[in-house]
Amino acid sequence: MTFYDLIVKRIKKAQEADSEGPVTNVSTSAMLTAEITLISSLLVALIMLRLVSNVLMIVAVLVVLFAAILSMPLMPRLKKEQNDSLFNMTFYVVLALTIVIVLFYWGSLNV
Amino acid sequence: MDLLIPLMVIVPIICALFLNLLHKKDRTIKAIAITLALILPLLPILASYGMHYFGGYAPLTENPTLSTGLPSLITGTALKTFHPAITYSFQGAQKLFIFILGLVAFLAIMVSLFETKRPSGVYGFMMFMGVASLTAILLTDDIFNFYVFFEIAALATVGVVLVSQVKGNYETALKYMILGGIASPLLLLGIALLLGVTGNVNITDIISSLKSGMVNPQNPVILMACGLIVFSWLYGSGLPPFHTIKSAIYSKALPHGAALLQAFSVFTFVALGIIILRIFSYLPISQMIILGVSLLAMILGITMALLQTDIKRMFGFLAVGELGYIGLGLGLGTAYGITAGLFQAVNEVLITAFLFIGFGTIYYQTGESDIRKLGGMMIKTPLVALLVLLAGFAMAGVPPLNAFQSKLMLIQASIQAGLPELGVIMILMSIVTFMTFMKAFHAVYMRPKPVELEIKNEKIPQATILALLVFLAVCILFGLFPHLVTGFLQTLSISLAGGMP
Amino acid sequence: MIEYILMIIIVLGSILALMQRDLLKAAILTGIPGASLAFLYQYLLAPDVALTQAIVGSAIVPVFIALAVYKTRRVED
Amino acid sequence: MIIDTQLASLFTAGALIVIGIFAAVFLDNLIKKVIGLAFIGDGTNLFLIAMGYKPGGIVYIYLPGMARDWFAQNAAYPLPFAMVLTSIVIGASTMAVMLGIIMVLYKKHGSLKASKILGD
Repeated sequence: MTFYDLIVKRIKKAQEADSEGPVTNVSTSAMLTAEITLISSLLVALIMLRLVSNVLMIVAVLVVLFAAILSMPLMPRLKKEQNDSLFNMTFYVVLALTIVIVLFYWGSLNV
Repeated sequence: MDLLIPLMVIVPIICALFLNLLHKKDRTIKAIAITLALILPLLPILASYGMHYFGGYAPLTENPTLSTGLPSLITGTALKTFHPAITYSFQGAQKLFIFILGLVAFLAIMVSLFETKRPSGVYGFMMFMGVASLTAILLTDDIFNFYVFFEIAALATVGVVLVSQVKGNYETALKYMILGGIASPLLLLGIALLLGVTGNVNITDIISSLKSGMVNPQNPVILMACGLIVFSWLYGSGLPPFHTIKSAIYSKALPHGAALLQAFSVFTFVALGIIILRIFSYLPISQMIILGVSLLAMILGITMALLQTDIKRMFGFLAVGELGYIGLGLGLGTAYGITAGLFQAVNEVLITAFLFIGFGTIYYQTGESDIRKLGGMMIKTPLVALLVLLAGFAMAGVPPLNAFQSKLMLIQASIQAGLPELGVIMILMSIVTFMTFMKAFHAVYMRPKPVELEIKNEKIPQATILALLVFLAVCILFGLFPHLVTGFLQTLSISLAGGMP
Repeated sequence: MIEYILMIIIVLGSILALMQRDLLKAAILTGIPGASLAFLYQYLLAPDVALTQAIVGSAIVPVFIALAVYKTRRVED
Repeated sequence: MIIDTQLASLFTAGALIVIGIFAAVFLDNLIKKVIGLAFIGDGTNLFLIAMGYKPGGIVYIYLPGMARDWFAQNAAYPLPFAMVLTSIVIGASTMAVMLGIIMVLYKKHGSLKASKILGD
């Protein structure tokens, strides 16, 4: 079994667990594309850490790469996390508020 | 022609109130609303550049007749440069943005009048009110006035969603209002902190007191204010964590309503982004946060769009994801990057409205927006299918169309700024965007038609096709002659980048 | 001195309003922080705002909420 | 007193905002959520008013017979007060719209629980 089949199998399994409709070719390939896009764009974005330090960049890219491959179907979980329930939304809103304030308060005084 | 500047805000408000009077008379509403809406894009073309001082007067330095006889306590200090009025400034960039807003509003209102069975005055009222508040948001130089119209725009958005009669619209509207109830007082709190430190709400005055050293720019209170304003920027434009609610709002509005609502959020994004850049550009962290949030919006928006099965929700997420391009342009901080970002904003408003109205014909014909239940529409409407395909090409950035020019500029700007990784991500995201579009297009137009799919309305109104053709014409025009647009934006972006070309 | 008492009333009153299980009581209790805010504005040298707040905060807002409660359900489930 | 009036009102405003955010996020009843949102708005208004307050100052009304310089130095700063007037009205109207939507939703679902109505 090749690596590709392995990924597709795991995605199908994750989709069957929580999907409302039947698992089709289109939805599986969409999920696969989303997965690959997410991981690759994250990795490319992490390369920008080179402006801070080269070693940090290499370590971060390797860590994220391994973490992503080990927990492979990321997208179903991410989709479940971004659902439409109000509690989830307000939770992330308050989280974002704290992050933004802390970043501005601490980041501008120390960078 | 200074008088036309306030008229740009007043005319849509008058239109809105007037439409509400003629509630029952369908034909008159149609004729009058279309003529009134036609004024919206015409006004900014006719108006000449300048400043307008609402309920006050020009600064004393520009107003020698008033300043004679005042005590030296006023004329001898910095007070003489302050703006004692609600200042509206109308320059090149505003001219372009208000023209585009007026065009999208005109076409959306025209399509809505022909596509809804019984055109209701309330729907038109909400749309015109939103246009008025967005015009004011783009024009104003006064941050409290900004807040007031920001709230009115949020209420108008809720109104557009409430009258749509799509299933689940009330729930989504209430969620949006609750989140707004948390976020918009925090914007006011940020304004209050700025006011407390600088004693002013006029943006030009705040900047001059920060620059001249009257106020310490590293004051923690100002950092806090910047954080709060950035947070409300996330809410106003639908960046993460607000991307789920914003895309839900688009999907619960009617397609023409959604076309207008996405224009509202793009212009709120641009206006508040410009304010943040103008006031806080001396903080390096503000640009970093703009870049980071834009990247996150792009990644989350576009990957989530791929997974949706509802066309309107899919394009809602795409609209949020495309905001990331504008943010990347603004966050780069160079004049070229900011021009590219603003150009992309103009293109995105046009193209997303084009797509919403184009795919809206499917909703109009079948009353269905789930791609699993759709198919075979190509035979019914080949012309619309072609136009929608062209819209998709425009969104992906295929050469003769407008987004190609702006995305090219964005990638060049990111390479010039020393961050080629951003260019790589932008290209990747363009490809995935196009794939998302093709997924919807294939499912709706090219698949064989499911048996149980009913066609409710055979004929698409001529007005809709006309609107789509106008959008296509503008897209091609801007694609062939990008200098038409960038010429208007250059002054603003050079001043935002700190005077460096 | 009186302004400190008002501030304490505002904070306690808002917490008390949110702790009620009877929503009609909660609606009426919303008026207490509203009215105390109006008095506090008077002490903070803003008489015109105090007038507006007295009308909106102690009359209109509680009545709106009470109307909504009357039209829906009185006891929180 | 240990802390002055201005600082104490700023703290009160902060407490109101925190209470409001807590209610809007964690309480499940929709009416309670709306009351919480109203408290956030009230807290922001109080914050603005406290910004304009001047310890030991006078109300910003120019009466005949006052010296101009003395008035300029002692009057409270009226700009935030004018802003608060607008903000109070905006808050009340937003709340009215929310309560209207809640009434419609109650007719539809027969409940006021956010987890039931506004869930997934």
